Amino acid sequence: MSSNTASLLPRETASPESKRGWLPSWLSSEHPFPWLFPAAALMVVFGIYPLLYALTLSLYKKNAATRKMVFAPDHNWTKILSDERVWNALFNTFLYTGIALVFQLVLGMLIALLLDSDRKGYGILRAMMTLPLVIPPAVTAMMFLLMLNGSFGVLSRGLIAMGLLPTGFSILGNASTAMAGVLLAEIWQWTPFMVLIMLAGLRSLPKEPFEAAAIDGASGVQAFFRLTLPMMSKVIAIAVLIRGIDLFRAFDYVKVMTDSGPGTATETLTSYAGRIYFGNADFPYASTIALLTLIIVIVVSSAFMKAFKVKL
Amino acid sequence: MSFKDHDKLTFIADAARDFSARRISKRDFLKKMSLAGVGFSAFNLGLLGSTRPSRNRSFGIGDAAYAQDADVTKWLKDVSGPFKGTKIRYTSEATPPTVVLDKLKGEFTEATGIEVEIEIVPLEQVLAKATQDVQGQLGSYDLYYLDQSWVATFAQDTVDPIAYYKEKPDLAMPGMDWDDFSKPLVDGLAVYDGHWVGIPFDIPIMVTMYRKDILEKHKIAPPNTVDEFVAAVKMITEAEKANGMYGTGLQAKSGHYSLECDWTQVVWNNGGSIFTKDKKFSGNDEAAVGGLKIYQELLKNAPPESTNSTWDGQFQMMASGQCALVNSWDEFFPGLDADGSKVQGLWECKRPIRGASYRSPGDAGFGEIPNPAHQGGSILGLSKYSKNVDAAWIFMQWACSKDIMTRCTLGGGFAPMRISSFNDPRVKAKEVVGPGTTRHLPIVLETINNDMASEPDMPLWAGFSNNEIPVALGKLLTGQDYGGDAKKCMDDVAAQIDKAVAEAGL
Amino acid sequence: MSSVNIKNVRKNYGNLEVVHGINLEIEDGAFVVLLGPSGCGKSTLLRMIAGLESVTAGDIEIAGRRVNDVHPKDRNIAMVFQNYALYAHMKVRDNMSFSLQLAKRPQSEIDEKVGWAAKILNLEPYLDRYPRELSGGQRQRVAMGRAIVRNPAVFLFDEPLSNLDAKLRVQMRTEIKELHERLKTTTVYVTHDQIEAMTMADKIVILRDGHIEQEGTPLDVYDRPANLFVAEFIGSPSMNLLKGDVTAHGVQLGDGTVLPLPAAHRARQGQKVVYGIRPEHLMLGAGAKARVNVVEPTGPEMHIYAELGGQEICVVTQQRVAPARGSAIEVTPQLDRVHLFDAESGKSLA
Amino acid sequence: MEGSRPLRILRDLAAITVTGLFMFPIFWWALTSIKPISAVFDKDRVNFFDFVPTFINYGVTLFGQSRSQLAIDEGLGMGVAGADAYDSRQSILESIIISLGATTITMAVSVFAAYAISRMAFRGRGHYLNWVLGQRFMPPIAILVPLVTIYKTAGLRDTDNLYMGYLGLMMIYALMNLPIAVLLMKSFLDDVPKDVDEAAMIDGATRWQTFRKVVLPMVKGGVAASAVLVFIFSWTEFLLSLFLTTDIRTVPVKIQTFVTSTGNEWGFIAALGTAAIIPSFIFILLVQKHLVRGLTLGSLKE
Repeated sequence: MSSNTASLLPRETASPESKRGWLPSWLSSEHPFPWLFPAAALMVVFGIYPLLYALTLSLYKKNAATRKMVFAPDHNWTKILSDERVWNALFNTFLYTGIALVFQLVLGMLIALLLDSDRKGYGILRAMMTLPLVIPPAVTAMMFLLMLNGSFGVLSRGLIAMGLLPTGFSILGNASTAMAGVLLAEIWQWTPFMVLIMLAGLRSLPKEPFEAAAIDGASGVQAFFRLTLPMMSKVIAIAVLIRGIDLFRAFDYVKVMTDSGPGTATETLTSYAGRIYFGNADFPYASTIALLTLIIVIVVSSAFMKAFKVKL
Repeated sequence: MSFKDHDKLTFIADAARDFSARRISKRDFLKKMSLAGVGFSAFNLGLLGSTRPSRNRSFGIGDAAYAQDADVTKWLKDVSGPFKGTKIRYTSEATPPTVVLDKLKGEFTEATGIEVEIEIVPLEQVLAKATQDVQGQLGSYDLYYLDQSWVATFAQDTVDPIAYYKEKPDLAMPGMDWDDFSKPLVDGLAVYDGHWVGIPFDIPIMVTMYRKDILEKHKIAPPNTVDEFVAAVKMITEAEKANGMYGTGLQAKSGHYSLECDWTQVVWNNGGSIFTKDKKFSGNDEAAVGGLKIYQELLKNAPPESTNSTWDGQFQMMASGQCALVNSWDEFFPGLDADGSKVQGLWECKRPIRGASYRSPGDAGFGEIPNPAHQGGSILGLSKYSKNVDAAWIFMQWACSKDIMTRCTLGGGFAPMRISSFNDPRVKAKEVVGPGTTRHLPIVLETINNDMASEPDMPLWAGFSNNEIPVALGKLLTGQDYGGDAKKCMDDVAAQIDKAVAEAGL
Repeated sequence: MSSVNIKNVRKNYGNLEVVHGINLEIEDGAFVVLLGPSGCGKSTLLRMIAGLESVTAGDIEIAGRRVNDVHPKDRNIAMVFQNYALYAHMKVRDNMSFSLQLAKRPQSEIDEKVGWAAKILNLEPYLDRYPRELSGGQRQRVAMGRAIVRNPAVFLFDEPLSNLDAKLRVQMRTEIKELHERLKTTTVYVTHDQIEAMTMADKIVILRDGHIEQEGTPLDVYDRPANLFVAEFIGSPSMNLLKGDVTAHGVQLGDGTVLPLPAAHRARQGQKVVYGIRPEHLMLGAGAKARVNVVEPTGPEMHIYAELGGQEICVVTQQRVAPARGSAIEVTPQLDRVHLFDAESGKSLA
Repeated sequence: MEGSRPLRILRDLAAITVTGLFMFPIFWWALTSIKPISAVFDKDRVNFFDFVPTFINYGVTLFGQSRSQLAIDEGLGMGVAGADAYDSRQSILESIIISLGATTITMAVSVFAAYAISRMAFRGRGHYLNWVLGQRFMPPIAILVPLVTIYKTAGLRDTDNLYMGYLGLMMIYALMNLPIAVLLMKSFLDDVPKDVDEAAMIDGATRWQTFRKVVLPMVKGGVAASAVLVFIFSWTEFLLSLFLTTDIRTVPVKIQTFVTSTGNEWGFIAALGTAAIIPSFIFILLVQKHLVRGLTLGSLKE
């Protein structure tokens, strides 16, 4: 009983005996304020303030020649609606997020099931599985850029040798395959993260239902779909949420591997914002696109949390 | 150059070559040099006195060659008094001179007590960081490394070095010899709106490079014109297909400045220009579209990876023997000649291929100069927002001085800015096959003096050349859009650019 | 003086009131058990005494001092939790001396107190172990040791034995009682186990739905339950409760069976009542007829479950009888042991 | 439920194969780092082991040797000669300082916040948690422009003060990692029964003493696991580090230095990239058990 009801201390906890009676009660360690304040301050100063700054920036129009900024609140936001590249980027972002999520989720679950064993050696395999996580994404991107090189890359050459691709075919230099190439790096790097989350979930499942099911004659597959999946649903929902948010903002892979290209075939919202930022130096418009990304992330993930009753 | 001068240089070069090949002794070499009227400072002799024979074989220059000239050191010590302990910064692309300068800067710090931080990042990031700095007038950087395509953009943010040189005689470096900078280079690169935005620092320029052996094998003469080039490329692709070799290799990475460079060159070579004199985009006129069509043709005769390659990929194609004919940056040359290279000594270079005719600069807009040799030069500009203007100014003069520029060239084998560097005996001495070779430099100098082209000088150009143009080209070349129709692609670009130019009120 | 006074205490969670104005006086040195089914508010009440829950209304006084707004650490109490709440990262010794260390007592005193507690609780061999290296009973003792070293004004126990097995529970029960005998510290003990309550308490307080149903000595509440709830809750097997109407001859059940009533009672004729008689107070022999359902031998006694007047009853006897299922027996209540409750209010009519 | 022996062997094989597949890019990268560049860019074949290994890339990036000198000694080398701008030791040091600092700050603020969220009932608890998670919604590129300006004004740029530059980067990493750290720590803290806090408080501890002497030691493993994740995310971050610093160069930014105008220094990229795996991986090995446990993010409990 006591573990469910939040324990609430008396509001005026500054007891007569308290040696620090002179401190306002909200500064005593019994009050949540001092505990929450440092993180809150960090968020306000380094998160919310720059965000408001960016919001202000998005209300200005920059003259590309003179660099003068003029207050024109509707300029960028209307421009965004009529900018075909934004719509293309939005589509690509959802495509990228969706495909990567599905692969990472399914692969992550399968690999977690495979590696979830207490037998000797599996600990080492699990540790090795986490290796991709520690490589900077910008370096991973370079790595795959080289491996996917149609002329010299080991992966491309492998596919060519298997007859799956024509000689010299450039996966990243082709509008129809570039997205797959970028996704490969993304999936390679972050599937292990899913594996970790899934393993954590699997390891905390109670044993009894599975024993009962085995006695009832359920096959491994049935047990997976009837027991494991439903019991893991919360873990999966949180994993999808966290990964989905990150995927939606993914930047490094697209930037380094294809730089949104070929053409705009792999252009996502953040990479488009990056192009406007790096290339055209139109900071207000770049901010606007980045803020649009933020708004979509908020809307989609709130809807997701409602729909799947994700509680943190 | 008079015959006598030319003779003298040949004499010096021959002597140097003999010396580095150990055919003559150091004493004999010095004797010949003094005959030729070349004085060596004690420091410079270091490079000849290397204890390791292999060092001469490989680079012809040892670490001792980096030692500072005594006069320069004295000047540095004299002027830097008030600035001791300050730190100046700039951000730069990892170009050969920058990388070498990053090593040499220690000498400067030792003499002046002024620290120098060179932040090396890829080109577009240099642009973004510099832009951010000038937009907020932050003064984080004391110098700007400016690519030729951004010179106009940053013209309002830098101090005119010529003016400043006169304005501050007490800080003026003796022997700067401003006339030593090649005139076309200064015009095409450093000058905007009648004044110097900065000092020329680096000049990669497009030359035509070819595999001597392959061309000989197929009995093709090195091409002089676009038509010859295209024909040779096609022929080689056909003939060498089985050996995994293509006629050419391109830097056609979508959305990247490298693709834009390739494109401007084909447009110019076909008699087109990017802007007309009434400041309208003309990349979609007949001449320009014709040029683009030639490029589409070339792409068919290049490794497919070309569409995902920047200059890095293009260089690897050349170095690995994947292509035989390239119209691209002279900077690749020393690398091709490096030890361990599969193609060491096999590449030759010549002045860039020419189109039938070129649009006159008067008919093009925004100071654009259509010509056969696209240049990708850069300048060092002195920031107006710097808090250490004078310390930075001392460094900038030093970095662009005759001695340093020459030594930068020696360290990397790329083209120098100064005529005197081209003619420096140490540079001449390296005109042999090997890493850091300078054997292409005579061609480069000729190209600079005769063929140099220049992209439009306009504030919006950095954006167009990094985003709108190469992205649309990428769509076209990789089949994402336009169905292979070059005209359609360029009409699209024209609409975007004309709108942006109008919006900016240019 | 370390009495505990609870005056009209209420507890709300939002709009939900879970404790409805409880008044309770706990004398110095008493062992009071708060007993009731889960959800009756007994734990909440205990936690309010401890200061772990705020008091919505009313006052709590410890040793005459109002402690509503006093931090738990300043109430001079000690508490033993259901799942021990040991500090897993500390050795037994440190678990026990933690409070003294916090109070910055001299090391000699700490050692002395811990040694004393360990001796009392038979924990001396385990002082340098970690809680995870101990059995359940040992952990329980550590939790108690932690409580007693401080010599607090009041001990609070929150169902401390419910995680132990049956045998250990009996043993620990005795130990706690002994401890109390020795220390004479005022103790408030929460449990839902009536045996625990009966065996240990000086005073039992029976709670239901945030109200006190009855308080008194164990035998008091056993022999004189104030109402139906208490009657049913206390005792095992629980009291037989038979619905019927009061007639001149006694209480008439649904099927016409009449059970005799003692001479003195407060019931009116015709009143609907519940007739209560504990199983051990039903005698086998001539009387009301009942039909046997099940017979459970427990060893010392036999539990006979049978049907009387359409209602199930239980008879406990020490006679070794084992009537067959379906056979008839006759039972007679001991008249002086009969309880009578109003069927509507559940109040005792005895 | 391990199944029969052939099934077990099949499973072992599958597990090894899958792990091997995921290891392959790293293996390839490590192999690339000891290949002469001509073996990396071989137009005729994919070169697995047929090359003379060279350690020039490590010599230059990790031991500060001069490439020209090494090239001479080994008879190898291409491209630009003579520079030691590729010495990456300083960057590794800077990366370690920043990642450790960021981890410390992140863990400090998030453990406090998570403790309050886990233990105290206060109004707006849900909102607070949402705000924390919300920090992860923000695309770094959205706050890049403002941050550069704000940092300049606040003196958090390394161009003004090197130490403040370090601090600035640590703070933004702390913000970036706050959501994951708070969620993880909340999950670990929720695992510690509240009774323990209560017992401590009755034992005479204040909230602070309860936290520091009782609860915190009990979630040490959780703190370590969360800290490792935070360290990794800080160690691998690129975009913010690129724009917020000038003199300081973290490893991912340093690797960008190897993208030059005459070609990428693939050997150096591979060498530094390979070497950069090591510190984080050591940490991962140390806390692996807690890591697997911790990533349930409290979601299984209720």
